[in-house]
Amino acid sequence: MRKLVIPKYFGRPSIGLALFGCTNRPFYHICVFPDRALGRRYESNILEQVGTFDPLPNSKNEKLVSLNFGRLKYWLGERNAHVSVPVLELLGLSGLFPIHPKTFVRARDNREVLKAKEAAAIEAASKKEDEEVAPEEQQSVAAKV
Amino acid sequence: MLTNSNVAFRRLFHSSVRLSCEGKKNKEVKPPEEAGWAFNHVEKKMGMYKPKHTITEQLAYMKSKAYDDAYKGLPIYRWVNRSYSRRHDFFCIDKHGRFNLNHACPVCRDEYLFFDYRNPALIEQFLADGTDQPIDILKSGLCREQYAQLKAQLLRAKEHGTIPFAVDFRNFDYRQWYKQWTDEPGKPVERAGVRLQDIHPDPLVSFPTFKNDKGNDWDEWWLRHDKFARKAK
Amino acid sequence: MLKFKPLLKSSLGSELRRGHSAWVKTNTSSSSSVDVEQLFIDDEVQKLLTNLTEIDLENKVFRARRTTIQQRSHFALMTEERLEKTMERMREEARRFLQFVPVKEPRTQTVKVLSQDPDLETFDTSKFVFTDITFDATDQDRTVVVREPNGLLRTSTPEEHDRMNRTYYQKPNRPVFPPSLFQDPFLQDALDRNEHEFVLDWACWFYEPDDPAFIELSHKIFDRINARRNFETITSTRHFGPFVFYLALNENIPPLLNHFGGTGRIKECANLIRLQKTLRPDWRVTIAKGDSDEKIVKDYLKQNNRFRDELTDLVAFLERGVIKSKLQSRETRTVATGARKQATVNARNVRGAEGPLGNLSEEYAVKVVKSEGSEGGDFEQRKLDKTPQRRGRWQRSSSKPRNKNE
Amino acid sequence: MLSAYQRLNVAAATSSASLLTSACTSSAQQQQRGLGRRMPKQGKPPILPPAKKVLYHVVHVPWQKPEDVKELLWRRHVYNNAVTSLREVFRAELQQNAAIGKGIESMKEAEEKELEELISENERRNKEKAAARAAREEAASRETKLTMLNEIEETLLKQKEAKRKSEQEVQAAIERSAHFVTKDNLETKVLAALENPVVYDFAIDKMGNKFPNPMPVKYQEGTPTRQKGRLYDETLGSKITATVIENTAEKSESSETERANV
Repeated sequence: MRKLVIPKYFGRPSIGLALFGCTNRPFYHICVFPDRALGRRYESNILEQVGTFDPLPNSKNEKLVSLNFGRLKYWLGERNAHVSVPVLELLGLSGLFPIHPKTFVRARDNREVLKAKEAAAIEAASKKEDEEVAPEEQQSVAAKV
Repeated sequence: MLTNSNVAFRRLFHSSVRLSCEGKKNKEVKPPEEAGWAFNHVEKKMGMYKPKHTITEQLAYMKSKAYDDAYKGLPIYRWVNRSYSRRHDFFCIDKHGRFNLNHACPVCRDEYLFFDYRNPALIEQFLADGTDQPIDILKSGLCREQYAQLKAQLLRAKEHGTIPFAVDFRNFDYRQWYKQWTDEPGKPVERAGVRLQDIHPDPLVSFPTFKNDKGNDWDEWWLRHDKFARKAK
Repeated sequence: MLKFKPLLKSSLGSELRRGHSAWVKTNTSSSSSVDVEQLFIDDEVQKLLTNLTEIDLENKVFRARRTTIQQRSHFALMTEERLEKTMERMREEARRFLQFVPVKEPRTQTVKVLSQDPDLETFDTSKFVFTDITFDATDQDRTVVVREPNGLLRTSTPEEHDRMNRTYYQKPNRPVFPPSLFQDPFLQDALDRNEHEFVLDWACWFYEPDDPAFIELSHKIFDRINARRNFETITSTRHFGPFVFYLALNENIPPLLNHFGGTGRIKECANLIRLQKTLRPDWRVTIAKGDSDEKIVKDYLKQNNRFRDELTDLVAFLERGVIKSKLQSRETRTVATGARKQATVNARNVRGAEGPLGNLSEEYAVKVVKSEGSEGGDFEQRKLDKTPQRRGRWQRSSSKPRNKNE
Repeated sequence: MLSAYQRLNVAAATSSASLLTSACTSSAQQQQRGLGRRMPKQGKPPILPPAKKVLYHVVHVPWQKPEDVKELLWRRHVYNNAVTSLREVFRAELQQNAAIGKGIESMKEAEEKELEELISENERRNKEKAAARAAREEAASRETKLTMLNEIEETLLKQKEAKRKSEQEVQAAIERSAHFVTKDNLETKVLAALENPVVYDFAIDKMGNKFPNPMPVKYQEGTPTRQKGRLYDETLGSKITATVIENTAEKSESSETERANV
């Protein structure tokens, strides 16, 4: 059963991404929730909004993130708020925090995928050359015969 | 309506027929200037396609005599037939380009007219004079689609500079830009913010602020007249 | 992948250019480092620039512009001296409207690299732009940081910085991406329509004064005004100060001198030469303290007769006191207004097109009837019997003619 | 999505509220409420328990590679230490700011101080304005008093003037009325009038010459006279010319006499 709770003073505040926007157009607010247990999807239990994150890149291939560093420091330092992983990654990328391990892992995985794709592409290219070479050989063989 | 005799000798044909003949590549289609502006016999256009024309044709058409005869220099929305019951959320043309109704809005019914930022004259007809805001949709008699086009093309025209408008006056505080500058900036100035009662405090002409004539329609008796007239009916 | 390589390299280039300000285009003889901002704030220069900007209330400062809300026009009957006092108040108000746009060096395009994380390579396909929205950060000192896909964390370029400001702190008429009016095909169209003031107003509202794009755009417009010689589009506006400053700094004031000379304003010519002298102290022309305007201009002409062919109107005015035709255009405007007052219809053109009937006079025979009384009828008669079968345009029965297309 | 949760929470709030208020609701309803499955409102879709697909869906997380685990272990430790130390740094920074006076509380105090200043400055300006207004009003009232006094004097003068004039008129009227006919001197007046009757029966022309038209006396005293002619035979015209000639003659003599004795 959900406990009767006054969001302002309950437990350890947590900073997370609250999904706004609509279908096919996600838009995240980085905001402070009273506690992880209460979940972050309930709009009216957001304590404060400390930033926004637009996951879709704009025409200049940029993902925009805005962070209210003053208030963020207050919640992190004073109120010792818990921070969710995506927000930690964002803070890592912004330089306030060190880079989050998960970002390293993702970067390495992306590199591997890219490498694999390139390798596949090279093979495909080489295979295509073989086919072109093969028919010529057959023609030359036919011509010889 | 082109009634005077010099129109007679021009080639009169149905505009949609012109559309079909465009399909046949062999017949060379003369530009409207020589061929003469299409003259639309069709009273009831329901179900017919609205022909497509280019912006250059529209510009030439708006300068042509046919346009002047049809609209006599008045803005287009003055010729809207107000006897039809006009809701503001009707669409003249459906998504396939066919007319939905017979009494189309002034822009849809005229085949050459469509809102475009390269033709500011047409957009300016629909602006409240002295401002860059479009007039009310009911007053303009436009359908919802054309009204949206009007607003969109107005914004594009502003962005491309074909319709100049009053940009707000930017008050610079020089101390913010130059370290050595010390003296205070003057009172911030606002575009169209100079009021006559500040410049010319004439005791005879009193502008009591609490009774300033903002928003009241003391000289628009017809608004009040309509209300009573309607009540009387 | 590293799109940014050139920019870092150019940062070195701009170092060299640092000494040489962006406002000084031609590396003239005195290409020494000129502190443009310092020069602009100098009292002497500010006074000269304000004197050079004439105040034209009706056509320029308070001309009819499109506002967002319709405003009622207020009328007041005044006595003559009251009118003079009001005009003085308007002039004082106009002086505040003619506040100059600050002349600033463009911000450096170099970016500071904050941190390099090679093993963050390709962590994401697109850049991340971080903006600080702490409430007490103003537009200028807000920190905007960009994380490249290759893991490089750097500060933002001026263009990005301003774009983020425009995104997160919106103002009316300030969209995120620069409007296409500031690019060329449309810019040239607007300038052909003599809307220089509108374009410059919007540019100084949209960009920051020290934004490289703004400075480059304003220089482009100034050059075109100077090339086309249509100075009246920019006189008595807030951009005339920077325009004259730009000309004087680059030492191509002859066209403007010619313009002032043509309209017979020697004081402005002298001020212009004094301005160039203050901006370029090592300029050959010597100006003594108590010189009269006339003398300064004559000295200038004597020493720089290589500009003689450009200064024809000035020379004409000095020698023969001839006011150039440019003034005529203003006079024609006044004449036009004056003409409207006289009667346009007289015996000669009463029958023709300029007469009362206008273009109707071709369709109908116009007979001038002296007395109001009996003959009035036959005039009507003649009009009717000439076109019995078709009723005249005015007698059309339905107030709304059948539309061409219905 | 959100609306579903809102409905759940609203349910929780209402249920808790109703729990508190209506203790004696029927046991069935309570039981139902206990299960958390409330009957949906009329015409609304029923509230269903989470679907089996969602309920029994098991997320199979792929095993991490062992070298990843090792590397992530030390990265995670380094990271967590860094984060805790950073929190410490932030806390210290906030305290320092608070100490220097840049913190939130100091900002609040600064705002209050500024507010007081503004209010006091406003009051000062109001006082000044009030003083100036009082001075202006006092001067204005003095001025109006003066003008009123002047006006009073003027009106008094005018009244005196009018009184004097009207007195004169009265005097004149009294003098004139000395020889009015009153009750007591009625008889004498009548007799006097009978003695010297004033005859108004005359015509007058522009020049002011009078042309009397006397009735024949004999006729008045009762003995009818012989009719010498018809009454209307007389026309003033003939008489007029005669008397006019006489008068002009007399006038010319008098003017000569005047001219003579001047």
